[in-house]
Amino acid sequence: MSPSTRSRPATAYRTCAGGSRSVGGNAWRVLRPLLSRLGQAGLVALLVGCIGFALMHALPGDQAFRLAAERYGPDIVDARAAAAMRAELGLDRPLALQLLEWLGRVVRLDLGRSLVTGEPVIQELRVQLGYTALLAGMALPLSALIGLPLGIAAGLWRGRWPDHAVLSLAVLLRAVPAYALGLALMVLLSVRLRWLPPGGFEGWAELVLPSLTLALGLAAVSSRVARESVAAVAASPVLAFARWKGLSERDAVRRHGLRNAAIPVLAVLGLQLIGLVEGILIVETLFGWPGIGHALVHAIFARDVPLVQGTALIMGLGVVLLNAAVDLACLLIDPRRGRQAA
Amino acid sequence: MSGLAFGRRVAALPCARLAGAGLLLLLLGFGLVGPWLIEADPARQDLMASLAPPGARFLLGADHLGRSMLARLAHAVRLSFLLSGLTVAAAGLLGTALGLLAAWEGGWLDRGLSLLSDTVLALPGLLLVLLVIAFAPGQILPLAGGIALALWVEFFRVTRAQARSLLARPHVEAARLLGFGRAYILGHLILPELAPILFTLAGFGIGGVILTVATLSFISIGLKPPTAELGGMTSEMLPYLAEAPFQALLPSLFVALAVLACHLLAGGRPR
Amino acid sequence: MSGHVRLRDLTVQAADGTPLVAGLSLAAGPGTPLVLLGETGSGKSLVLQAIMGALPPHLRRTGEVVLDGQPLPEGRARRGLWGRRIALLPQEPWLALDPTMRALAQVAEVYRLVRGMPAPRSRAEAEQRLRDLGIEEAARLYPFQLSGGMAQRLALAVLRATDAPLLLADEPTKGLDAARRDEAALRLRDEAGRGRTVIAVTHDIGVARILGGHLAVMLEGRILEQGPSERLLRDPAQDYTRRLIAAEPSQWPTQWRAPSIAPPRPAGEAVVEGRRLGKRFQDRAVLREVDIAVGRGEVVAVLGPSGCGKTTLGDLLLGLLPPSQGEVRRAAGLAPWRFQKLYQDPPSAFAPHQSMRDALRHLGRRHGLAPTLFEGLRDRLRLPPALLDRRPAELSGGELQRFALLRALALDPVFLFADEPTSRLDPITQQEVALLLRGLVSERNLGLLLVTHDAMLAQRMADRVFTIEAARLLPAGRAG
Amino acid sequence: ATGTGAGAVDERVLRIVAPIEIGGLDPARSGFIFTRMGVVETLLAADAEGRPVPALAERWSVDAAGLEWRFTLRPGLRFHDGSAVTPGAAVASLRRALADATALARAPVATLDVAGRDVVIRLARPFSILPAVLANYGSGILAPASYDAAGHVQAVIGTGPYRVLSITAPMRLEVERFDLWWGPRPEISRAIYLVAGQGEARAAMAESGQADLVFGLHPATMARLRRNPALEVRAVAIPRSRILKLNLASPFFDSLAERQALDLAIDRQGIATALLRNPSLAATQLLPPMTGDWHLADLPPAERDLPRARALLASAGWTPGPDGILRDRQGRRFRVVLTTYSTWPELPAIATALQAQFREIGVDVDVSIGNTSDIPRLHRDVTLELGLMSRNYALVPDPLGTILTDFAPQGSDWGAMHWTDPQLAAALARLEGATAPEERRALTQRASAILHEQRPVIPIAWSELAVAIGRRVGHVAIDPFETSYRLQDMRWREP
Ligand SMILES: Nc1ncnc2c1ncn2[C@@H]1O[C@H](COP(=O)(O)OP(=O)(O)OP(=O)(O)O)[C@@H](O)[C@H]1O
Ligand SMILES: Nc1ncnc2c1ncn2[C@@H]1O[C@H](COP(=O)(O)OP(=O)(O)OP(=O)(O)O)[C@@H](O)[C@H]1O
Ligand SMILES: [Mg+2]
Ligand SMILES: [Mg+2]
Repeated sequence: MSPSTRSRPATAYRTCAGGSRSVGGNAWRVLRPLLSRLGQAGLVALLVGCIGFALMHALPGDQAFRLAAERYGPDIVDARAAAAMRAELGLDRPLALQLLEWLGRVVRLDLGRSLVTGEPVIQELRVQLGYTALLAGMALPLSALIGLPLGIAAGLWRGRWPDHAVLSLAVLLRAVPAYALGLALMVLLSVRLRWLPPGGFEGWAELVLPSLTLALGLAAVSSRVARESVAAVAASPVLAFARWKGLSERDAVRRHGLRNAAIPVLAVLGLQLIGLVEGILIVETLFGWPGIGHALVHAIFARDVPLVQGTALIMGLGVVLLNAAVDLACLLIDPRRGRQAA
Repeated sequence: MSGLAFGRRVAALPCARLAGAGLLLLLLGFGLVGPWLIEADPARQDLMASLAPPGARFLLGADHLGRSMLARLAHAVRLSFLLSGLTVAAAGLLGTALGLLAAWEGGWLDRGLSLLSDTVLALPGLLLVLLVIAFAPGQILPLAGGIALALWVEFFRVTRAQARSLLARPHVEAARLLGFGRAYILGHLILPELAPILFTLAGFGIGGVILTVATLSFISIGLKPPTAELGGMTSEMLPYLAEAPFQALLPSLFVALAVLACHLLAGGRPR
Repeated sequence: MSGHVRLRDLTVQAADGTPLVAGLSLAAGPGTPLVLLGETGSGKSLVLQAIMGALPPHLRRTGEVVLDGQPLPEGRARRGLWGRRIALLPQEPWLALDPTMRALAQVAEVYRLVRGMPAPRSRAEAEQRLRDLGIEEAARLYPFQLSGGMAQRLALAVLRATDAPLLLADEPTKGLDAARRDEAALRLRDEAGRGRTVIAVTHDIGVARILGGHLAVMLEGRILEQGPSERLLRDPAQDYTRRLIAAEPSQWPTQWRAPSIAPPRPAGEAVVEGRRLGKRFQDRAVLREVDIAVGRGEVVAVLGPSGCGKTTLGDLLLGLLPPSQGEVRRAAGLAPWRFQKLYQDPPSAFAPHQSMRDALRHLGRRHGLAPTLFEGLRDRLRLPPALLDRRPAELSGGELQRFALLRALALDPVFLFADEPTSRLDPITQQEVALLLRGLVSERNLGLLLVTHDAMLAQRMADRVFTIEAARLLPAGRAG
Repeated sequence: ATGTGAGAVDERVLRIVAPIEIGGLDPARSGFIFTRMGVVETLLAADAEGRPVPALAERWSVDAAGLEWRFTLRPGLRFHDGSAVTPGAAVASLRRALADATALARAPVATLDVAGRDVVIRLARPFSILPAVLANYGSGILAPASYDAAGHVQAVIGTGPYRVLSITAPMRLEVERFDLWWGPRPEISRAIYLVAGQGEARAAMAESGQADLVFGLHPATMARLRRNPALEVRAVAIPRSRILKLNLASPFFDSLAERQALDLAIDRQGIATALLRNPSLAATQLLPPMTGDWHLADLPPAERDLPRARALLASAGWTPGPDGILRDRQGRRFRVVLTTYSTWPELPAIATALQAQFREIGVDVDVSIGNTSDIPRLHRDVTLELGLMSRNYALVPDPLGTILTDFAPQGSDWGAMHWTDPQLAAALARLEGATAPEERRALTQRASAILHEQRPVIPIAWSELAVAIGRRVGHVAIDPFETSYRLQDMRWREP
């Protein structure tokens, strides 16, 4: 009996014989946190937008110069171009006024226009976030497909060669920066084997390399987390009892191991998804993918405040909703959660 | 995250931990003693010896500017460990402390801190790093500070979630009844339970910070030249991967060793 | 495939070489259940785990386990027998049940995956098993929604679902009230009657009686005596066995004090008092309008079926739960730590990574207590010093319960809420602990709130006895 | 020879990969992409030597005073939306260019008018390089329908041989042949411009055969690509130089001796060999040989000479301190900040090399890698000490356009700082109006000589544009002025 599992919360077996929860209660159990999350999402998004604004203005360097450099390119930018930018965009107006303006527009669901390209921020985000979502949406399942089976294998055969092999692989993948990994894949799969195009975004084939690059980095972490939690569950009395029942190792793991192991994995994966942004930046730059990570870096460098604010706002919403989704998933897997939350 | 109650690992072979500790010591030794032993100046260039292969003059070869890789690596290991150690320590302490506070106090403080952490998560990490770096561009402390500012959230969230379920456990209730105070409960009952997962996070963190610096150098926000630092070297040497794969991969190898060492060390826990 | 099992010279040693089970030889066959009775910590659970081949990895086993004439294979090979030829009911079912799976599915999967029945039939069979044990309403519940007794029965249902000829059951009736306990024991006897071999560990002489068959009494890792149950219980050869039987609550000397038809209030000054207490969880009222007071130097017992709110009442009085209505008052001028609790589930009340020595040392330091105080209490509770360096997972349930008591008593409590304090103890220890508690009540003028399933125990120990019925606290006499 | 029979649709798509992103639709901003891809045209274009040639305007003339310029549009020109190209539309586009930060905005334009089929530009003073300025992408002509009510460019409707199929800024532009174009029908029917910011990624795209043309190869990958039989690698000299900008008002660089000492401390051969992989790129002077008259033919190569450098510094009052760093008489250390940026990936490496080389003569350099705009900003704030930059001298395909601004008497963001030379000012002023080739040549050489002697900026290395060309495509001509990829002239090769 592992010390970890011996003591469950005192509430663990406290229900009266008749104390079953109604179905309506179940729906509420799911709905209520969702609703409060929604409110929280709005708050975080606004806060992030405002902080983004403040940070952008706190950064040293002249906004007009930065904008001009991004807009006109390095060969043209000069004090004249900067002065023109300043006048055109009204960058001299009081900051409070600029922020208030932004807030006023946000209420009307208008995120303003990019100071660099002049396109509406919403439109830029729609394209770029869309591409990034595509990338992340492909990378995550891919990483789960790679990382989880490896982690599970390592956890089940802990201390033996699959464990060591997976650890080495994970460490290797975690020690190489995303761009080096991407390049290696590019050289191997595109240049040597000619299986996949190395860049661009014409079709699904182009999606494979960048998402694989991302996925491998993610899989490194998720395989470790999966390994730890599978190892813990494998040693828990729950799995022991499942074996004693006569379930085959496969059935025991499938029916009792995975779900229990999934709870911490999910929680960590949710966190990881958020941290994905950094990897996305690199991968997008490397593979010429027109996504938000890349655009955001440019926007920050160029002091394109509305674009940064808009991105931060959308990402704020995204983070909270993502947290909510992870919570919901945990809730569905782990029935104890609903009771604790209530 | 009561499921993470399972998250405490089963015992691994103690020899793995020994190996991890040994490896870490070796690396630290290289970083601490290396710069003294190796007389070569890590900034000294010989453009005619650009990318010289390993040999008598350059034991580990030369980089694109004809600088000794050995000398640079020794300095880089020291600096990178300092940087990532500093960053992870700062982020870990702050995140853990705030996580414990939020879990203990609950209520408004908890909600406020959670809101803050969500906000930081949602803010582009780069923005924070840039902001702090702006105070002293190219220097190590602000860089560490900037990364820590984004990194603490991870520790906070894990600590808070874990501590919350731990605090709800009967043995904590029992400890309170027995008259133990907050310091004892957090220090003796909660932290030891959290330690393995925090160490795992820190292990990832050490490597992660170096990678972050590499990423930052990739977009030209790094330590100023000619500083030798593993992350910066990794991205600096990238264009020469095909020509001089050995020198180009060396910094990554050191990062890999560091990450491996941390994992081996954090991975096993004595029973 | 008949399930004849024989142990020859079974020995289990701790990592440091301490023998935990020493040279045990036993045999059991179909039809006659084998019951292991004995002191807590005498190695009963370890014997079952050894037969199963499921000892903790750092314990060493020697000796032979023979099933149907063939030595049981070692290690992985034994996997194939689990659920098919041997099945084990673990001592802590609520830790063993999958927290993320509904009760019915946990039983049905045995039929489906082990016995290969189609899904609808598996479900039907599983429902039948739950009905057999009177927990059909729990089919759709998750383990955390079950009370201790229900979890116990669910695990029992799983055990019965396997068609293994050899059933090992570790305290199958713990946490059940008298009627349920007898019923569960009867079911187990029926299994033996159907030609299975049943080996059961119990502390309850009553259960041993119902199971009948063969009885082995264990003490300190050895078999003290064994023989047909009926004979052994009627006419034990060993003094220890005799004492064990005599220590059953029903056999206790009639009274230490005459139980009155409970007056609502204590005779003396109340140390804790709840007035018009009510407690609701979500939309359900668990307690309503409860008036209770525990005086110095008296024992108040609360009885009631599992899940009726006994633990909740105690927690309210201790301030561990906020009341929904009413108020709790404590006698003035007392340090908060002089109000103590003994937990129903002792393993959960200790920090899993702390050895007992550390736990006690820290407590002593916190309150400036002398080590001799602990030593005295340890002797009184018969806890050998060797146990001090173990962590909770390495102690038997009874040993832990006594450490919990030691810890509480060291703080010189004025009020103690003892939640099923004796359900994990063998009768002798049970009696000793009861006597000790009773003694302390008068010696230190302690107020004791005793929660139990065991009406007999309550009758023997308490000054006033109450039951909880329909969320109200009623004097036991009137509750009938 | 066309790859397919008449009438059959050619499915082949030409892929061009380059590092520069598409910043938006406005020709003043990302116009270079649209002119390079043959979407947007200008009134005049430039040939391989940078001389003006007809484009939308079939001919042009200037009055004797050099003030009134007339450009006659070709007949029957069509925009991509089918509408006719009128002089009015051209003037409207030029007016917008005039109002934005374009090259045209720097020309002394007084009025812009329409006269029949002509566009008439009146100048305030003679400006001989107006045709070159009009060939700059910022002066591209867009259809009136390109603009929305607020004046934002909402679609790029040009006149060129290719029209836009789709744009996914900042990474991709797809064009297809425009059948109503005035020139001969191009063979390539579709082309894609794809951005890959990372040099190694671009190389991989060339090697994998995904790209037909890859621009901006990293020097380190060129040797490898050259060995690849499926690729042709061409390096074309371009009018771009990596230079050090000095604040001549600062005590460190106010004397010529100091500037010469720095110059002598630079190991240009080493930099060009190790970092640029082409020793001939070591700069002997500001402008490279391909700029014609701007290049001084018989200058000796710049040799590194540390003893002389030290001697010069000593003569300027700098003596080495105990730490090897120079100090002047007031005891001030010779420590300067070198500001550069990473838009060109070689700049930080060159800066690091310079840092080590200057250290050898006792100059302590602190390298600060920032944004492109830092140099003009620090110039304005007068806090710049040293700036390492890459300067394009042919944005307007005549270097004079850039030299005029960079070395104007009051100094300039990308040129001299706190430096004026009356002789240079006079030469440049005369060049602005001069039209006779002999006179222009003499003045140009004179200006270059002054820049070389006075070193208001120190040249480090010239540049080349390295292109990898895939097997499928032929008739590729690389324009050193980068005004156009000349897609319309390319041909598919028979497989
Ligand atoms: N934290 C809680 N949240 C919701 N319901 C609870 C909680 N704690 C207890 N309950 C409910 O209160 C009822 C009484 O629980 P309690 O633990 O007091 O029962 P008990 O009488 O001690 O039962 P047992 O004999 O099984 O220990 C249970 O039916 C349970 O459903
Ligand atoms: N994992 C372990 N490591 C070391 N000692 C152990 C371990 N598990 C049990 N023990 C010790 O072995 C002895 C026998 O334990 P066991 O659990 O078999 O007792 P038991 O007879 O079942 O007692 P109870 O009736 O209290 O459950 C106890 O003294 C206990 O402390
Ligand atoms: Mg036991
Ligand atoms: Mg209870």
